[in-house]
Amino acid sequence: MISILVLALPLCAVLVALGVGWRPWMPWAGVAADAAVVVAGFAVALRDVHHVAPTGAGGELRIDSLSAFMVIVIGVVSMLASWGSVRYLRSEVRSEQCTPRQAVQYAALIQLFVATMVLAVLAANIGILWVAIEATTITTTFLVGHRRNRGALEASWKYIVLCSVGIALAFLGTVLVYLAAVHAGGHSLHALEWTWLSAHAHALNPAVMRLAVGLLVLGYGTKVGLVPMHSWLPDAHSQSPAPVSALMSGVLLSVAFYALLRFKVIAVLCLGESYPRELFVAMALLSLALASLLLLTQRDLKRALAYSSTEHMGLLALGAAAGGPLAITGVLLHILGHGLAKGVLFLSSGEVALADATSDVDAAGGLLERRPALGGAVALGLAALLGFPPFSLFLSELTMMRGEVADHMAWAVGLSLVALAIAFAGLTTLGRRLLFASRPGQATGLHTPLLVMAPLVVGLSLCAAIGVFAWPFDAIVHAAAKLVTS
Amino acid sequence: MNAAGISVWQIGSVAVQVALCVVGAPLLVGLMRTVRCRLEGRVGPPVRQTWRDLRKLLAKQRTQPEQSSFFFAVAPVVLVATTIVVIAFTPMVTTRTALLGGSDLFAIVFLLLLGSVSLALAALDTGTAFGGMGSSRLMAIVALAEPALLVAILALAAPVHSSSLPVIVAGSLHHPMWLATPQRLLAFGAFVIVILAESGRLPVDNPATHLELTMIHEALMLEYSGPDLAFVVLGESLRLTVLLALLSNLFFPWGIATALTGVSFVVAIAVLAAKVALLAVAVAAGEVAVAKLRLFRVPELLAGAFVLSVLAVLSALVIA
Amino acid sequence: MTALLVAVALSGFAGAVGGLLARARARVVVVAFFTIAASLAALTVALDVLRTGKVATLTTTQVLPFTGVQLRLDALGALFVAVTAVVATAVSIYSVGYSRHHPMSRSSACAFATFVTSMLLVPAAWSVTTFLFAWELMAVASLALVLTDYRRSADVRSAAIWYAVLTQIGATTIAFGLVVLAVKTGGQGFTTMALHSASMAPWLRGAVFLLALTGFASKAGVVPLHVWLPKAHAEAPSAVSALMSAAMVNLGIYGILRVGDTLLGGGPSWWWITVIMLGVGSAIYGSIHAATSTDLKRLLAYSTADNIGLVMIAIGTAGLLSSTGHQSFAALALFAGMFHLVNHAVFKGTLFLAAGSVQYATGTRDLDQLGGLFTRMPIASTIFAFGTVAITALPPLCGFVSEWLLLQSLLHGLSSSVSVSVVLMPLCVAALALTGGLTAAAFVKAFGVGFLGIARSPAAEGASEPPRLMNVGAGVLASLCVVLGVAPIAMVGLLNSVVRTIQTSGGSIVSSHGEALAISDAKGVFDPTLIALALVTSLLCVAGVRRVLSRRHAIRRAPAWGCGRELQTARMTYTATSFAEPLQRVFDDVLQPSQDLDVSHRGESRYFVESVRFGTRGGDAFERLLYQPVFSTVRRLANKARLLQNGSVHRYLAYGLGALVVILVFAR
Amino acid sequence: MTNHSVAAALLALTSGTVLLCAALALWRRAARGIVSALRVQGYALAATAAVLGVQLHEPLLLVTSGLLVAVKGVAIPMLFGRLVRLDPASSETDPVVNVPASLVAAVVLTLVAFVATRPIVESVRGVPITLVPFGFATVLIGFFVLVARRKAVSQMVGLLLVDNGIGLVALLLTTGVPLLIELGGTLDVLLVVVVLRVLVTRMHAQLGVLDLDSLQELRD
Repeated sequence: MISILVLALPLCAVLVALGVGWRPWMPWAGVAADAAVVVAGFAVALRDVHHVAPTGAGGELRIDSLSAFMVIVIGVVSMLASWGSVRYLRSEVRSEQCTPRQAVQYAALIQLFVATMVLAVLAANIGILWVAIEATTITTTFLVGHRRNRGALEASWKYIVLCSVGIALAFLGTVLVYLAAVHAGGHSLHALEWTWLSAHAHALNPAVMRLAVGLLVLGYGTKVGLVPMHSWLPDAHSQSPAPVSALMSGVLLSVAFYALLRFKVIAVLCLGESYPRELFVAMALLSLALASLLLLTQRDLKRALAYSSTEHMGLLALGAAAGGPLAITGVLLHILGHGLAKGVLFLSSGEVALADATSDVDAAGGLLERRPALGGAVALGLAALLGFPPFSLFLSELTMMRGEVADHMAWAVGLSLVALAIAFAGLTTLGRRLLFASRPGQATGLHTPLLVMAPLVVGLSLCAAIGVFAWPFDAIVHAAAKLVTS
Repeated sequence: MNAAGISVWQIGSVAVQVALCVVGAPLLVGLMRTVRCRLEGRVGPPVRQTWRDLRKLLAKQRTQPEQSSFFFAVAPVVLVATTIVVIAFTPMVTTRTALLGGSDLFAIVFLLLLGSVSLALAALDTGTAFGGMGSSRLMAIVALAEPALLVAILALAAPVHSSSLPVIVAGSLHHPMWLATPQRLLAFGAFVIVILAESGRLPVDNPATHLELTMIHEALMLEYSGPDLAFVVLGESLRLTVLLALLSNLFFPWGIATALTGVSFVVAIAVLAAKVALLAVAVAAGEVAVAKLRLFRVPELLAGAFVLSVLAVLSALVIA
Repeated sequence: MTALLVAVALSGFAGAVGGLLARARARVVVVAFFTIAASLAALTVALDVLRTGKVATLTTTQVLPFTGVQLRLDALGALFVAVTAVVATAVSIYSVGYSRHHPMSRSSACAFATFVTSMLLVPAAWSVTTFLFAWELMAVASLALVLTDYRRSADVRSAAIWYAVLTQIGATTIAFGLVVLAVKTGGQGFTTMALHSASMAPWLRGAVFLLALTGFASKAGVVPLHVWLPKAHAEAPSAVSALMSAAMVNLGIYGILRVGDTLLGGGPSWWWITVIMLGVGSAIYGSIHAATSTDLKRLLAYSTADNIGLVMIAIGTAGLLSSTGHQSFAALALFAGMFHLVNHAVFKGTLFLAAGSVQYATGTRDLDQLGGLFTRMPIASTIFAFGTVAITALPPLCGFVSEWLLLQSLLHGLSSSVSVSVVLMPLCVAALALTGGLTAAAFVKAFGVGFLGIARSPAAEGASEPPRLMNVGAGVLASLCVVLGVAPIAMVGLLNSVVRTIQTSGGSIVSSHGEALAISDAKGVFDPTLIALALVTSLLCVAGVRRVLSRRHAIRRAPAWGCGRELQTARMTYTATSFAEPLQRVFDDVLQPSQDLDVSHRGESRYFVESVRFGTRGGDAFERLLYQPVFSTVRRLANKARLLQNGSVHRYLAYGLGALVVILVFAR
Repeated sequence: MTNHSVAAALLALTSGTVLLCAALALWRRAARGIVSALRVQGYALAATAAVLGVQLHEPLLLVTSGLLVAVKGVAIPMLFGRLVRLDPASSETDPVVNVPASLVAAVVLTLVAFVATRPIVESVRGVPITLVPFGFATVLIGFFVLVARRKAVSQMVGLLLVDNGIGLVALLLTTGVPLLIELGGTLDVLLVVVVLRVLVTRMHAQLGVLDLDSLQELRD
């Protein structure tokens, strides 16, 4: 029941948007719906902590503690993004950058997008999961292209083509899994269920599964933004409206990563530790290396944030490659922390872009002087992203590192640290240009509206609170991690 | 070694040392000047001329450059006072000195450095180009002489596991054979160079020069006159004296009193005076034979001293 | 004691929150109040631990998910906590005065309290996560503080980047090392790690040590990882530089001791030879740069590298001697190192705060622009003078005592008949001596050129005494220079308990003998109190004599002699640049300055010169020869990588097709 | 000739047609020709489903077959038709990889597909399974069309070739995934094509060309 409820919440917001048309208060419906998603996610997660069996709805939807955790992640980041959308839509409509009709379309699509992501994590079966992830591509393409200019067009083309191909490969992988499942005695939809697959993983044909896992990792890896199929990411993130970038980077990548996490468990059960690990490590290290190098010379704020997402996804993949309880705990916490930090940064970048009509850091330089509050938020966001305490990314990165070393991956950790150092240098240089280098004659000390600051402050506070206080995520994450620990 | 065991003789020896040096130091400088003059074929002033000069200077009015501060005035006092403390701490007459807690070779080096530093600061305080020049050159030489000096001390201290002066001297007395060992000879060489550099003698600096571009010590004290100059001159001569006394007791310790008796004290004082005078004459004679080095060649000389002292340490360890 | 530890954390973070929320005028007072409260609480705990030897612990699982917080303050940590607490107290007082004309911003206020608190917690952290949490908090807070004056110049920003990158690389290697250690020993609590580390493979232990050493050395500013230090210390506000130089860099040393000795339980000689060599390099390189710098705070920063190098020599010697079985000599070296560390904190804190007063009064820290300050701001100058005497290791202040102890430990190391020490100890003594001499030159320059003589600029001309609280803050530390120098026996008990946590069998090799220091196994005692007493007596006597002899006339003020020229101007005096010239010439090969001589002639003539400009720029050779090539290589690689992202969707798809083919063919 | 072998021959024929159409799409330059290849491929796929349905007496497969005809044979080519009319002269005059080289690449990719599917074919025996390499080869060639062709329409076709290849694999290996998934998947593909069409229309409106080279502004 609850899973249908969770799914229905954002859909209600879609209906509101379509029903009432453009009103300045209309986007708040989305915020409310997403907040409700968070509450529902918490309810399930805390219930699961106390060992109540997972529930399903008609066999196709199923909510266990990992799904609940992902629902929380989706809910929290979507809430921030919707909150940011309120301001975004108002200013776009006021400045006639978009028509009210487009605004309604945007509001509806964004909640539809949330709904598809929720569907992906609630899917009990890998087919539904695939459909849901493909649906996220379709809903977001229009969001990416919302601005309807040349850049938006180019970005959405690349986005949809690359992601569709990737997702198609994932479908091929899914087909192969189904083949293996059918030969292992499964039939029809039942054979595609997570629970069934995990339970019968030993019986699956290894030759088929090897190929399937490779295709799945490459396919869903596209959506995660892992090298070599990452190229859509910087373009899409830099061209879409800031709240959409926040959502895509903050949760869409993680939702796709969630699929990888689940498949990895089955792959390890069927094929043993080494093959899936090699795949994950290879893609992780490639992502880390390329993203960190590209970060170093990056002058566009949103592209930089996009590459930083690739880098963080690389970190997650490395953690997933290890697969031990510690590493997975770290991975899950990192998903949440990264979503929050990236959400905050993308929302701020939108505000920078609104004011300066650019996301080129040199053009937008001197933020800390010009707009102290916004600059402060960006500085803290960057600190969070770079893994400084008290933000939770510090703890999650450390935990992942501990897990990886414990799972005999110290060499990979060493390599990843080199990349991290380069990425650090890149982001700090970028931060320096953005925050400090002001030009003479610019107005300083401008006020930033509360509506803009509120989601940023909430996001940063949450990110810090999660990193400092044990309750409630200690228990929730542990319970969730147990499900995908090999 | 605690306070209760200190005898009158020990306290007396400190007093005698200080008095002897204060009275004798200007004479020693006079002696060196006379020796140089004679060797150069001149008559030269009498030995007691230095004291006469000092008396004359002390009677004059004190003057101070307009821009200078408290440091200019205090530096001569610090110079003399630190050197007197060094004299008091150095076991010249007896190895059983009363001020054992300060009678440490390293401590003495730092005390002497305090004097140099105060003079260098005073020179900068005058606000003239000469002051700065002298100060800069002095500190450059000090900076380079330090390593040679401390490593040479290490060579002497290593065999007795202590840098305490009485212990080193007593060690040499108990083991006369040490005196002829290579490490001693090498350390002696290093010491001599460093002492010449520290006390501003040839070939590092010419105490008799008045050519601005070459001077070091003279540039430092250019602004001093009257009683202050007297104190600086006295301080410089005290430094030379104590350094020579140190040299003589470290390398030729014979005659120093090891027992607390009157006879040995008298003998020790006489022998000390003779040794120091002899060393002074040797230095003066040597100065006639060498020319002053270019300032930028001085580091090479000091580097040579450093090499000597390192070799001294190495041979000390190899032999031990 | 646990309650007090809680109080430290709560009060400190309350200060951070208070700084964030308080109104502009009250901000600094709120922050100072809370940091001083935290510091005093920490000092109480630390002194109690040092005196009684009983550890203070605090464990909770409510804070920090997955692991919880584990604090345990033993004597080693307590020493560092105590040092930090004292310095932080003085700096807080100073900051209140400083903020009279430079109000503290919200973020600085928050960062200040966070910085102090995290520094107080780092030495108490007793698990990997807790430690790294505090460590990184310290890094980020100090980074924010370095950026306080970011509006002033681009140098501040670039300094911050250097600091951020190097400190982060350091933190990363520390984290990696500690994590490997934790995993291999099966627990992330320090107790478990210490218990099981002996069973690890030697190469792994070595790797862990090297990783940790790299990280901690970069925090401590050890050459060649020091590049951030002269930049950050120079550009940060002086109060922050004081905190960083007097408290934060110490924690690098703490880390080396904690990991090397407690967690890994000591190691083979080569570990410690590495430490010694780093120390020697750092000491010499730092002192050469200090002797030739003309920027007052850069000079102080390089001298930090120098002094930390000396401490590294000491702890390296301790480790080396301990690994070869000379526990008591090792204990002496450790004692000396820790004493020097405490002294360095005190006098470098003094110097940075006094330098801050100068900058406050004149707006510059370029020695060539200063001069004549002693008559204009006597109290601040006197404070700097105390620092100068202390750092130059002149009696009777504190530097002298620790320098003596360092020399003693090397002397004993020399006689320990370990073959490697035959080569190393003379080298160390030479380094110690050379740095001693160069430090003297550096600080004669700093004080003589900066504070004495003629004012060289209008700014120096118009200088006046800073607010009283600034002098009070700096004065607290200056008076400690005297106390530690005159009565070092006060430290003997405390330092011995630190030494005992590491050299368990070494015992207390340094003991107090009356008011003198005595070293067991060695003849003779050393009595700084006696030396101080003798100096003061002698000074008074000589001054008295001069007074008696020259009382007939008043002192006459006259113009200085200027080769016959009447007018003395500031342009004629020696500047810091010219003062350092002889040494610069000697150390040309190390400094590698770039010089340019620019002569323009008058008219047609070759003989009449219109003007001559001579400039030398002395960058850091390591920056140019080590860092820049690495950076440019990475940058070149990054530019190559950009070609991969050329915007063509076909190319992007080709990457995918390639990957698909690879997976199909190789992953079968 | 048994029923079985007839079915096997028919399956080989239809799957071969699917692969052949992919190669044709690579070979032809004119947009219209490429779209026709796609249409034929859609029918061939539907035929494969139908043959399998008859052979295995699986009515659901016949439903699938109908669905495939409707979507891949009729709806999608229709959607393309409008696009082709937008730019009647649209033709791959200057592909990224020229046609002869593309055909060589297609051969190589087909080999890769055969190599890659060896383990599956060997470990899971059965008649339709042996035809799986055709599917894989179609996927790879489709992918190659995406890489090698400059026109927006060609790239859309490439995407659909990949999809059809996967459809073929699904049919041959498992006699079709569960209908719900099939429906979802087909709907998704349809939506993707719709979305792409909207984008192409926008591209035409904004840039006046349908050449993907004009989309190279976002880069590092």
